[in-house]
Amino acid sequence: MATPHKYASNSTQPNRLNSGGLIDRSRTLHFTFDGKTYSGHPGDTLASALLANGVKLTGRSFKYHRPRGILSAGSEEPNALVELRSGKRREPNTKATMAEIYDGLSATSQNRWPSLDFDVMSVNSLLSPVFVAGFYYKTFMWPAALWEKLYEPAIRRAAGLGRASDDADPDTYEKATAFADVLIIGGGPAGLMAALAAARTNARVVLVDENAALGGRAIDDGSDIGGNPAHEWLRTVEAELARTETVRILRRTTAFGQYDGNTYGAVERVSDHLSFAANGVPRQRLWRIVAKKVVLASGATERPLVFGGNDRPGVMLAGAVRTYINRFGVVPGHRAVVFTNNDYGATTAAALKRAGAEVVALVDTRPQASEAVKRVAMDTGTKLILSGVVAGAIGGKRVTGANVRTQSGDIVRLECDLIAMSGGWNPNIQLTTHTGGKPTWNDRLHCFLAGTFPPHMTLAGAVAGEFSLAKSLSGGAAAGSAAADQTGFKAVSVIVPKADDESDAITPMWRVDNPDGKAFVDQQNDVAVTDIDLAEREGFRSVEHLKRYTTLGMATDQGRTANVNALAIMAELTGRSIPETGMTLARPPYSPVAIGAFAGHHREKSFKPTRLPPSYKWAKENGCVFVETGLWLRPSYFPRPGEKDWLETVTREVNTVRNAVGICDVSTLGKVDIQGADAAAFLDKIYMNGLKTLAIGKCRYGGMLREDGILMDDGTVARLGENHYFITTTTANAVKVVQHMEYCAQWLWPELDVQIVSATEQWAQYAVAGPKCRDLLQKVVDPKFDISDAGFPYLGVGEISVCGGIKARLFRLSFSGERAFEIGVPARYGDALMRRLMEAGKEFGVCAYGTEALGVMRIEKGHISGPELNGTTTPRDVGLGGMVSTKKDFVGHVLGNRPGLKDPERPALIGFRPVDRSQRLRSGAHFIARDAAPNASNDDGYMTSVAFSPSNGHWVGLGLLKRGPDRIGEIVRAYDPVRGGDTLVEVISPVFVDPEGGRVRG
Amino acid sequence: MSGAHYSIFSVLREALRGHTGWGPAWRDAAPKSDYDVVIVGGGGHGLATAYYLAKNHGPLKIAVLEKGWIGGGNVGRNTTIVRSNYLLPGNIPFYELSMKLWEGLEQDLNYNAMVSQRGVLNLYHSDAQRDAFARRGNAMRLHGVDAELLDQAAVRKMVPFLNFENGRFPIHGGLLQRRGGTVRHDAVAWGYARAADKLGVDIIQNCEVKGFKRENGRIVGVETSRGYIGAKKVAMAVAGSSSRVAAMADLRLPIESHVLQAFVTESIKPFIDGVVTFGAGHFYISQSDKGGLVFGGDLDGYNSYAQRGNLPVVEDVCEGGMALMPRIGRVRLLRHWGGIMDMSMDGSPIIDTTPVPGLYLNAGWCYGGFKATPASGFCFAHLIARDEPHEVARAYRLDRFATGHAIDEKGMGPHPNLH
Amino acid sequence: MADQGLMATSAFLDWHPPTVPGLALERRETLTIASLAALKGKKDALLAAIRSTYGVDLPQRPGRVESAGLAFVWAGPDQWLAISERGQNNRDLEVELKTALAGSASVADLSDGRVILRVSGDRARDVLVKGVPVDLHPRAFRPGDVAITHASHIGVILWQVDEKPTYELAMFRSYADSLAHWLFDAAAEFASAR
Amino acid sequence: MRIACPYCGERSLDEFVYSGDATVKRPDFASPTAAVDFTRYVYERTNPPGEHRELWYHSAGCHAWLVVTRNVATHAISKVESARDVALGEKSQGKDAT
Ligand SMILES: Cc1cc2nc3c(=O)[nH]c(=O)nc-3n(C[C@H](O)[C@H](O)[C@H](O)COP(=O)(O)OP(=O)(O)OC[C@H]3O[C@@H](n4cnc5c(N)ncnc54)[C@H](O)[C@@H]3O)c2cc1C
Ligand SMILES: NC(=O)c1ccc[n+]([C@@H]2O[C@H](COP(=O)([O-])OP(=O)(O)OC[C@H]3O[C@@H](n4cnc5c(N)ncnc54)[C@H](O)[C@@H]3O)[C@@H](O)[C@H]2O)c1
Ligand SMILES: Cc1cc2nc3c(=O)[nH]c(=O)nc-3n(C[C@H](O)[C@H](O)[C@H](O)COP(=O)(O)O)c2cc1C
Ligand SMILES: [Zn+2]
Repeated sequence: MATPHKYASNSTQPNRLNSGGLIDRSRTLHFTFDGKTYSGHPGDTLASALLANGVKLTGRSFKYHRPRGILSAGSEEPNALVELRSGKRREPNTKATMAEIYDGLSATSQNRWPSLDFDVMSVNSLLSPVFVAGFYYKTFMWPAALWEKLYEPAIRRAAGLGRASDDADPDTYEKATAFADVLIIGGGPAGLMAALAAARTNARVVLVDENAALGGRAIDDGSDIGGNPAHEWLRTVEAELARTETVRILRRTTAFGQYDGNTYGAVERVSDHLSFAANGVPRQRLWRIVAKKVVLASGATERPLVFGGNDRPGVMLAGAVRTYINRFGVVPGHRAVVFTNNDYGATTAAALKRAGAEVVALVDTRPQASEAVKRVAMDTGTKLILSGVVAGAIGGKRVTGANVRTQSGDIVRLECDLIAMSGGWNPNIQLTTHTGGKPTWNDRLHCFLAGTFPPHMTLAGAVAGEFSLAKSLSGGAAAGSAAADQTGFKAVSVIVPKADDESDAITPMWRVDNPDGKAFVDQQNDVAVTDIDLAEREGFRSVEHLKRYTTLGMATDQGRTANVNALAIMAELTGRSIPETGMTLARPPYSPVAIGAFAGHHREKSFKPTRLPPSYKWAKENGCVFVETGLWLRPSYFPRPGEKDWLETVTREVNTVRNAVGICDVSTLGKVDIQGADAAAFLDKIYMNGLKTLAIGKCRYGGMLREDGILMDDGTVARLGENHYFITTTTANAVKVVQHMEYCAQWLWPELDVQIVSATEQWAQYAVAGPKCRDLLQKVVDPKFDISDAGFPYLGVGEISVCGGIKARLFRLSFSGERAFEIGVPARYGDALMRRLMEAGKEFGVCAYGTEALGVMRIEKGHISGPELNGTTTPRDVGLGGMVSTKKDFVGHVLGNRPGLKDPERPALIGFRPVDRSQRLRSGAHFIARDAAPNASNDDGYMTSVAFSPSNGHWVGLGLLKRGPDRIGEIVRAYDPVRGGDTLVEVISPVFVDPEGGRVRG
Repeated sequence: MSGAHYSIFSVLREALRGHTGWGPAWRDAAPKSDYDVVIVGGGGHGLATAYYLAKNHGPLKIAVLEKGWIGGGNVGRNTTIVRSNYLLPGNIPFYELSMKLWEGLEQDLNYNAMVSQRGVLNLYHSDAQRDAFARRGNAMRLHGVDAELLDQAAVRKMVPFLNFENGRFPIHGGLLQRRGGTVRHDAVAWGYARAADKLGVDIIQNCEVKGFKRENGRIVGVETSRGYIGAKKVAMAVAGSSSRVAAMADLRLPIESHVLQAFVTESIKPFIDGVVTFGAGHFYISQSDKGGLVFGGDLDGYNSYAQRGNLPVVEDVCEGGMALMPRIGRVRLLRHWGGIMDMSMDGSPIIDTTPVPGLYLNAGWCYGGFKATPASGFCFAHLIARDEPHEVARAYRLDRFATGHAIDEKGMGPHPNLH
Repeated sequence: MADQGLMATSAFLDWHPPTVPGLALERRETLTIASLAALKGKKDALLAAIRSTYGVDLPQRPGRVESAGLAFVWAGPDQWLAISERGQNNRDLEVELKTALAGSASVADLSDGRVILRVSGDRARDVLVKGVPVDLHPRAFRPGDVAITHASHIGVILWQVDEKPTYELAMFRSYADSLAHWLFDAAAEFASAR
Repeated sequence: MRIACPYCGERSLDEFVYSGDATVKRPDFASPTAAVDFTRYVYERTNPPGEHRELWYHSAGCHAWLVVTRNVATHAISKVESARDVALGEKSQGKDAT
């Protein structure tokens, strides 16, 4: 036994011991809490440092605003939640027990006003008889109107704990994937032994622990291992693991979730213990860990005892008291009462004594003293009260005493500033149930153990019910060897060091009868025993109903110190056993994880990758305005100085194309290279129209249906050779179409000889459109190629070369309705070709045009696009009914003939122009017969696309109108209430320019 | 007899005597030998159906059979958004009826379900999306439903904390339904249960239907984990389990069961008033009256009956969140869970009779069925009682796929995981 | 005018790699790349043709073989990428292979569809692990191994060239800048302090 | 969830695209009952609570369509096959039968 500590006289920290613990006393750090400056040491958490400074009041409870202190020393902490840091980095609800201090740390208490010490809202606790579980559901109903106006705003003002930052999180996050033969979760004695055993087999090992320092309870309890203090053993183990390069130790890393396929989510707090993250270093890193085998050594969490005022600052878990003494060199109180129902809790008296604290009494709920308890009482000379309970903790903002009810039933008042309580231990089995494992109740240890869990998991140490240090060490070693062995690494023997085999004897007491004061079960959510009584009375007896009705276990600690006590109490109330009563389901994350970590790099601008078309650089230099289309950034229009708005620019671009020549980057269109002996047969099954007759060197427009008969996509099919086709898709559907083709080729018609290669990115493809297009192209196309109307007629396609032998493809296609070509060159030449064409085109008055002008011109020609291909239209709806083959089998043939899709009443594509030509049209407007009332029953369809048509000098539109084609000449309303529009439009042919289509042929 | 009338007065009265006077919110009923109507499924829809059957079509002997605890299904695990901002004529009137029923629900049930109409805002990020929303908003207006198309400035005013400056997909504006909002999920189940119970409905928990008994084709009762129960009519409202229960009557449905995840953060001081949905990623969010940010995204995308999802979707949703509102970067995710969605082939529900006489079907709610709860119960009750569809639910026929009358709001086609 | 030729430009428009000890990033954009896919029932013929012409066996699993500066990279079932420097005499694998493999494979030019980024050095793995979800540990992934996967939401074909280790990532051209941006961010942690 | 692609090896869920029931077969378009057959094929699903044969596409990988046998109650995957091989197998059997 170590010699008693003295309080460090030289320290400004009244409760700091002058030796012991893993903290570095040689360095002093300064931090503030609620504006007041305190000091601590490296290795401290905010909680340990506050305790060292004698600060007990750290927060206010959620509902009643009761004063609260520090209950625990780990991630199960329900009370000591603070706002850490400030401004952009403000971090609400941070557990003081998990936050490591650094120089300059600032923390603020939350959920109180005006101050932690004097909180106006604490009147709520006077109203606590009213604010019982579920009282919201019973009131605030009259008058209904007042809910949004009065009641709810009031409730929302009171809601919430800390405040989120008002600005974007300035820190960075990243994600990484790790693969391991053996993943070990928990770095306590069990986990460390498992790591050693596995590491020595040369298996790839990853060890994660939530805390900054390893060692777990062996350090917390100041145990001896192999005859030496645990921290010395720890040092040698860490040294060996560090030497083994197949081992990765992740400290400050919580394994928060177990997912399908041996996949674990873990979050590493890379920089949270520093005043700021170094350049390029993330704040946190999300790990996806894929492990062949997993050793879960996550330990156990101590249960509070449920008695009056058990939430007072100064009432603390016994294990936590030991942690503060042994890990942090802090004694949380000077006059302590130890209250326990088990032997392990009792030994806390010894720890306190050793730390120089006075132990007023050891109150044990059990009638006889076990050997362990006797020994403790003896060694420490502590007064032992058997069959006793602490009926109530006395005090307000800190404990000043305990009312102890003895066996005889009379109350003894004991002065104390600390009540160390232990209600037993709950193994941290959460990760065993995330994918459906079921816990089972253990009647000896009186806790839930993992029942069913994934086969790749092994449990070791306290989580496995191996509660003593000795068992944890041996259990860990065995689990580590076994796990490595099962992944094919020959186990080597490890010597398990000697250690205490402490007693884990316990006789549960789930709540103290007639408590003196409010007895809390879930401290953060202010759920008291009386709320559980009420829930039972009102029929919320299922544990899941109990949880939802009282919000028990729903706070930031997920009821890790509350759930088992609560369900045990419910079991008592309903006369059911605990297993019958059951346990609420645990879900990820094991402890809460910052949303930023899940997003990593993919936030704001980097949310999704950005695809840049070949002419991007040139377009940017030329003042182009871009538009997001899917992941692409496409040139939208190219404003020139003096143009007052986009409309003027787009009009100019359109006029240039219609009268001279324009160039548009259409590289984003999907391009698929299709080869094979059965390529033709294959395409025939995919397209609704016949392609068999398509000649080599020719293109044809084609449409694809879904199997339900709805249009999926359209584009062109070019035949480059006997068995070689090259098709285009819309930009939006490029990926979807390739997937569909692969589906047809591999699954529906695997017997066909067809090879599909996506070539979208191979070609920089430019539409060169307008009467002067050939004159321009002539200047880049190598002379040996004849691109005259005769040599290269409309819908022709050819493999040619440009600019002196650079291979290229030329298509005589037109979306604009003008004579036009599409020219493709290998993408690396895309930038240069654009510059060359613009240069060469000067003499013809060439301009570049973007998606806006493209859209105007296709609308003027009545060509369909995205708004018409909206996933609900049939070929017939959009005027392509004639294309659909009636003979062959193709995707969508059969279901396309269902009556609902053939219904002549279906809105069909037609053109529109405003009766008052000066008026603007808007897509999204609905059509109403001229003199019909604007209501649902008169809804005749809607406008899909509109454009200002320079060629017509007014707006034109395409739309889907009931029996549209039969209504040409009719005047209808384009009704657009959400934009205050109601325009009379005339139904006309959807081709507004060159209806005969002479121009494209030239 | 279950609980007294709820009001601030009864609460105060009880406060004086330690709340010892409250009775159970609903009786823990034991199965009787037979009923006029047996409703399978004690979720929102089953309980609402029972309530409206008893209230509007009684007197009837009605039981609701729930395999677990009522409200343990999707009604107890959804993101609580209610709205009637639909596009298609088959849907709008139905969801608007639901909205109207929500608006009077608490007084009707004498239960505060915290129906809170703080608005639902769907953001748009391109001109095409704006026009699609305009089309939808106009359709709503034609049906007498409130809808507003906001430009960017108006959106900024409403939700200034969104990422307007540094977004991958710029926010151009949004479609707003002010009457939309959220409702306290659990309270809906409990409120309907309590109100139905008061009208004599037996709510029977831990009672799983394991088979149907048929006599010359017609359903005459159900086999359950608590024994046989006779019934003149049996009504299915089992959401994610629809295919399983239908299979007991040899029916194959146009439905796949898919998992949808939901997420809640630690409780923080409220700063999000209404509901906001991202139009360029899978992310939508609201803030509960407790302070938790409640958010969600897309389906995991594969058939599942496991009530849990996987990490890729968790990441995808949070990426959406950090794209749209990077101020939540340091807010911690507290819990995430899943529910089993009855995804229909066109994303719209089915409320219809079935080829099996005496068996009625209410299914295909996808992830939109919470908002539908009142109207679903109302119309289903009408169908069960009258054997003809309520007029606002006429389109929800089972045979619409055969006839080509799918109600496909998103235009995704027969791919349930894409709706 | 028409015979002036055209200047090739890089797909990486915003190239500013951090200086990281133990990490070299190199753009490989002077390559000729062709995809080959076996015609139905002609796989053996294809293998034979490649063997006779280039003296290597096409990998039957995700692998990469090289002969005289010409690499064949598995690109899916019965599909490969052939990759080589274009060199002075401007090698064109599409043309070359179309003749060599006539009747056994369909060939398409992808020289520009894909761009290749070389990542090498002691730090390569530490950086790639932040975006590539496959196990690159030497026990799991060796020179000659190939993985078709994604990096930071961007589809890539990735292979290891040598023990240095050197990896190459082939991505669709339009993604080059986004991928580089992610890579620079991922590497920043190891950058030599400025 | 991780799927062992027969070509690429084991990969995470996010590399794949799901496409539903693999047991339904595209009917003969010429059959007199084609309308009903196609309606069933496209719309009706058994959607069993246990083992499920389903189609997945290795979209971020080798572009192979796969037939995955998976328990949808536990997400446990028992088999992954190449869809092409499965389809060819079924077709040849079909031929043998007739
Ligand atoms: C994560 C998530 C988010 C969602 N978000 C929204 C949203 O924001 N807005 C919205 O409108 N909708 C939303 N939904 C959808 C909505 O929750 C559901 O559509 C709706 O709740 C389904 O109706 P229900 O309440 O009756 O279903 P459930 O509550 O699932 O009820 C079905 C009940 O049937 C029981 N049952 C099943 N089989 C049997 C049997 N054999 N015997 C007896 N009982 C049986 C089940 O136990 C269950 O209790 C969401 C769903 C989820 C999962
Ligand atoms: N005798 C008793 O009654 C009793 C009861 C309980 C515990 N104990 C003591 O507890 C110890 C048991 O050793 P052990 O190694 O099994 O447990 P441990 O508590 O010593 O170590 C568990 C470690 O795992 C970490 N952890 C838990 N969940 C995690 C997660 N999801 N991600 C990352 N880290 C996580 C914890 O932070 C802790 O450091 C022994 O010292 C034993 O004496 C004794
Ligand atoms: C709107 C809403 C809000 C929720 N808020 C919380 C919460 O504050 N704390 C919590 O622990 N769980 C919360 N949950 C999640 C539930 O605890 C639970 O996970 C969910 O109802 C599904 O049940 P299950 O996880 O038991 O399957 C919330 C759920 C919903 C639907
Ligand atoms: Zn693959």
